[in-house]
Amino acid sequence: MSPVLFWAFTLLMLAFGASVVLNRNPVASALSLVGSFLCLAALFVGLDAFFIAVIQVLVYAGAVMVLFLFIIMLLDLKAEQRRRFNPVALVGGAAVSGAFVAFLLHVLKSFPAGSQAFPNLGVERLDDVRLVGFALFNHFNLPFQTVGVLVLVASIGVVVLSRRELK
Amino acid sequence: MEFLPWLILLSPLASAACILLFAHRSKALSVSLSLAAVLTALGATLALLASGPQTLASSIDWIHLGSALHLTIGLKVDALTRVMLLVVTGIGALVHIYSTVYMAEDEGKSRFFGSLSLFMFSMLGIVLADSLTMIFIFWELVGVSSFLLIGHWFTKESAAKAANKAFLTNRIGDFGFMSGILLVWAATGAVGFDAVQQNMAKLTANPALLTLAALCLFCGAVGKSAQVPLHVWLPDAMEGPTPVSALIHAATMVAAGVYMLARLFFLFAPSPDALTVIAAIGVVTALLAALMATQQDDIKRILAYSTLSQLGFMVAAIGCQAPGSAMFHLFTHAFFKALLFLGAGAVIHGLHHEQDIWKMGGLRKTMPKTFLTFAIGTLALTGAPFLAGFFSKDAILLAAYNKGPLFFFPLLLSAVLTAFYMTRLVVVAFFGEAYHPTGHGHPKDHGHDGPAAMTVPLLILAVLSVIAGYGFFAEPIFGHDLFHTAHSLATFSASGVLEYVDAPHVALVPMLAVGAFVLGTLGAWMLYSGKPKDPVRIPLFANRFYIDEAYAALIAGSQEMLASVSDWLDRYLIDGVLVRGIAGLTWGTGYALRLLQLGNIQGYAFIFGAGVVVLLFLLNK
Amino acid sequence: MLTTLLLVPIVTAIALLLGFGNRSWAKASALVQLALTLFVWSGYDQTQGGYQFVSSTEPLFAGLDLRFSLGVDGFSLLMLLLTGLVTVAAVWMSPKIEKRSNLFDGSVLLISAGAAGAFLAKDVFFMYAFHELALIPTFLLIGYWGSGERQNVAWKVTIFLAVGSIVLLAGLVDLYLAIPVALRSFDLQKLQEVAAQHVIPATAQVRPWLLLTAGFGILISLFPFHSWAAPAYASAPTPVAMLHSGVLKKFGLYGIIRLVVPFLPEAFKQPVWGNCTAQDLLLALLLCNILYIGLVTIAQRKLDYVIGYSSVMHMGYVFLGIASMNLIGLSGACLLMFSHGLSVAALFAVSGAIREREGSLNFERLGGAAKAVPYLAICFALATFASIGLPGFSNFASETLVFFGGFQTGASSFLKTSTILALWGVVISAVYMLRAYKAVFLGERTASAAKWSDLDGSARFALAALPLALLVAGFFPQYFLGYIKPTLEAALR
Amino acid sequence: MQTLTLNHYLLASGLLFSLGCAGVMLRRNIITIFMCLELMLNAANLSLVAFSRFHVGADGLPNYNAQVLVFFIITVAAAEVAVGLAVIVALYRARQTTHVEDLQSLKF
Repeated sequence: MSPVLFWAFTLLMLAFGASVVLNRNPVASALSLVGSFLCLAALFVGLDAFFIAVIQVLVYAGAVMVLFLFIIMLLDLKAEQRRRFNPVALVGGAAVSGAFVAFLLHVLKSFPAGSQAFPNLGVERLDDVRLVGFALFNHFNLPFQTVGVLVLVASIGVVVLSRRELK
Repeated sequence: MEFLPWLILLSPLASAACILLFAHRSKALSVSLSLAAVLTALGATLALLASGPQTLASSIDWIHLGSALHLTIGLKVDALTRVMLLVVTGIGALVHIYSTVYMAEDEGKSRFFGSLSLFMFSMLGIVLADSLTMIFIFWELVGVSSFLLIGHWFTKESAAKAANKAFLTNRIGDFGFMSGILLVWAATGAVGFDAVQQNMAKLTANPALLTLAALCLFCGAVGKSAQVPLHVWLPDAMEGPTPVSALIHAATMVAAGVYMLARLFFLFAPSPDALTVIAAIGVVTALLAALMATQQDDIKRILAYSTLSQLGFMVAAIGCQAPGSAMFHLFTHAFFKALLFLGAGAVIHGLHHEQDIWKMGGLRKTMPKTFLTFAIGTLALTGAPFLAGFFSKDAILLAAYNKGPLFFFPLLLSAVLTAFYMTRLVVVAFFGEAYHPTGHGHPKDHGHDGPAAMTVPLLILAVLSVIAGYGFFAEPIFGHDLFHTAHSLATFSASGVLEYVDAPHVALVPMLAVGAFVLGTLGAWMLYSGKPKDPVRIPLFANRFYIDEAYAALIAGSQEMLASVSDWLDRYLIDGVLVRGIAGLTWGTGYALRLLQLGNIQGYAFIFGAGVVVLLFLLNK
Repeated sequence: MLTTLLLVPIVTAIALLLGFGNRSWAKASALVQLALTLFVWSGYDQTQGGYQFVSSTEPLFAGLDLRFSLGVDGFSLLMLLLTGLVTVAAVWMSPKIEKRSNLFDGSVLLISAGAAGAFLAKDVFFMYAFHELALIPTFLLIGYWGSGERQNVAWKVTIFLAVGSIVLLAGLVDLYLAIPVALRSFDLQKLQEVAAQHVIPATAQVRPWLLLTAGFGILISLFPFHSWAAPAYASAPTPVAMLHSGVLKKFGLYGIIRLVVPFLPEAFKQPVWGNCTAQDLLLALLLCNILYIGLVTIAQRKLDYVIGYSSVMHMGYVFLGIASMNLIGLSGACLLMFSHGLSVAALFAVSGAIREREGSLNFERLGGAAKAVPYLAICFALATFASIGLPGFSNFASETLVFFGGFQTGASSFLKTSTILALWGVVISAVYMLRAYKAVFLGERTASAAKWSDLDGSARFALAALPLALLVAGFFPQYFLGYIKPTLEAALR
Repeated sequence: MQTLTLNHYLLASGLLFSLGCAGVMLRRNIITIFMCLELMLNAANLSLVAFSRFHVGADGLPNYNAQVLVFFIITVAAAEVAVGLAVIVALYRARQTTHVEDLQSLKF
């Protein structure tokens, strides 16, 4: 994947991320989130992780964001009116994320492996889905089953939580 | 013959136990039980005396812990024990007979006779004891029985308080006694009298320890025989019924201290300064008590102080290295003092519990028998020539004269005072006209002699107090050597053996004694005959030198203050600081940590983030 | 035989807790326990000494010589006799309970079973476990049926004793680890042999000594840790006060004599702080116990507080006996544990009875009770004279032994002076006990005292058994010392 | 534009993560916070995939363990969103607000 594409998608992703954070209107931020997911999927494709890219688009952009939008519609949220913001939280939050970024740069500078280019693959056509499936159902079969159970539990939880008490 | 001492000791115990366990419901049974016990004891003593002067000894194990400690309950009968046995059982029997009448209508009668038997048991235990620990055991038992007997009418607040005071003062004396025993045992490794006497060398090697141990043991005697520092309990002990005062606070119990000093004289003899301390305390007690007695109005209190003073004489005699004369004086004093007390009891019984001498008067006519015996007792006590008191007091004055003027003259002065206050009592109570409460009109029915059971003991005691001083009577009981020692000084020779050397006979001393008697009697006669009211008031003596108040303020007050300070300390310092402090600490930390629950989600997120950052920073450093 | 002795109270307690039966069950179980104890007492062969009637299971955990084994030797037999006597008196003297009286009796029996178990156990683990069993019902009983501000007293007692048990556990573990691996065992008999070989070097003995003394000290209300004792006994219902002050407190001393004395004898000489040796520290603490708490007792104005503080004060004497570390002192300490248990139990029984009749125990409202309740007055008088060390009672015999122990040749000068100071404590105890006796029983009778009913029926014999036992032990201490001697000689080897 | 290295992707993922983190800490609407949370999760996925592609095994294939982990993350994220939103709905129905500062009931 050419560096130009990488930078384009990365900047686009960060822009969408920033708009999620800064946007007043929840629907707008939800949609910009979708945008950032799609750019991310593109990056995955750049990294030859096609199955994950598709899953990303399918699950995240498709299911999760839909759920978000559905909830936003259900709760009929208006754009937030300006509340007095308390400066301490602002400074605190900015400081912590700034610290993360500074730390990240510091680490990357001294990370030897980071500066090597990606080794190219031994095989030119990568049937990615079969390989992921193979790894998933052989080495990670137990975690796979537990995740299945987790999802079941989550759905039951959701049903219980959102049941309206029968007055 | 071996069983006799055990019989003497155990019969009163048996009667006390029976009364306590099941006889206390029927009064007659308990009276007869305790009377039988004391009579068997008297019989056994007489049998023992008749059997001649050999010493008996037998003991059973009490605590036996290998070689380290061997405490026994053992009985030892020698000349000294014989004297005391006669005194204790003799007077005990007379008092028992006397109190059958005196306590006739008292509802706590069975309890009274129970504690009387208990007292007899413990007193006989002291007399027969053969080791320091055994004498200590019965020392405390005597303390308890005097507590029970003084506090017999416990519903009276003053009686209960007096009983407590008596027990506690004795207890302070016992504290000294026990420390003395521990010191002696630590040094000599033995507790029996003979065993200690054998390894006296270990004690005499270290004179400072010897003096300390001797003075500690003397502490016990001070407590029990009510010498100066610890004398405050005896006058208050008069709260008890009169037979009790006669038996315990005149003849036997208070004499236990003197008997113990005489028994342990081999311990005191080698340390001269212990003896001087003992003599000094004896003299001070004698003088002080005599002074106090001159101003008392209650008949029993006068006799109580007179007992104190006579005890001072005996302790002074011991201090002047004349244990024999101390025992001789104890022997005679027991009889006439018991007589005086019982006489006083008869007077009180006759006048329906009237104890103030100024409210008596002219009893000579209404109570002839009591007056006669009382007069004999007074003469014997004040040292009238040819009566018992004269001989024994003369021996003590001789020993004191030998010791030094500082001891002789105070004793002589107290002899004068003794004559003075006793004659004052007799004159005011028995002579003059009958007391008119309103000054005119018919005097209330003025006393009558008690029934036979009261007057017979008085007569017997009167006879005894006349003849007790003479050799023909004392010798068979004393055994020749003891009577001889009654008039001699004991010195502790270098070879560690006690010798009795005849005190240098100075003709001056008996004459001075007679002079003292005459001076005191005439002085009191002139001053008091025919006076309705006490002509001379000396508040200092009347209030007993304010010693009681000083003690109350000093000891009781400081103890209360100390107690409340420590209670405050315990409640606020230890309980407050230590316990509440730690509890408070935990509560405080809990409170501080609670502040972490900010409530808003951002706060939590921030804390997570900050935590991660700090962690990263620390890990990466 | 011993398992039945242990099971009887436990089974009855559980039955009662579940609601079956009534107080007569509790009385029956107490009597059976006492009868069995007397049977074992007579069956015990005194000359042979050592552990008899031993019964034990296989080691419960691999690698640890830890078994559920019961066994009894002279010393624990004496303590069992004490437990039996006090339990009988406690059950008979417990007040009428309206609501849930089964729960009350069941918990009382549990306390007694815990104490009996602690003395029966031949295994350190179960000795400790049974003691803990006895502590749990105490909280319930004081909290629910106590008097005065019982809730926070119940909390205070439980926290104090829990902390004490924890410190004690730390000490036990420390001691267990100090023993070389090959010789390690939980069995008391084996431990006795191991201790005789003095396996722990002197310097290494100081820490376990401090921990164990602190742990046991808290359970026994040694000086700095004493503030839980008096309020607990004062506001506890009668049987709990009797069992706790009379029997459970002796577990701490039993533990010290079983573990600290044989294993850590040199620790007493080791310097603990500057040049003050451990013995000096212990002596200083117990002197505070005797003199300081003695003074505090004088200041008390309520009967149950006086008795509570006096039981704290008498612990000083037992510690003095232990601190002297010789046969005389120790046998004095053991006998004093037995006699103090009985005398303090009798005192609490009478004070509980008076509280049941009068409602309050402070001296202003009482007076002249001897006329109204003569039997109680006699029992209280006997117990009072026993506790102030009157000859004829075994308290005096044991205190004499303790004082002689303190003065044995070779005793350090501080030990001698502290013995003399402790001797002064006898005077202090006479002061406050007689003051209490006078305030409650002598003097004019208060109006309310007139309508009291005296003790009657079988309770008379249950209560009278305590002073009677004191008298028997007082007249014939040698018989009881014979039981204790082999244990102590083994401990001092 | 030099050739792509691992650092690039890690940088992108780091930035996205801190962006999400800032969002969580700054915004006061629960839904938005929730979205930023998803952002942070995706940043993690990115770095995982980058590493999976970076570690090429002997057989020339990327190391698929990381990708399987990403797969699990996505499933868990999905379950989490579902339950989270249910909670938010219940919360809204109870308090009629999604504003974080109104929900202070756990305050000390």
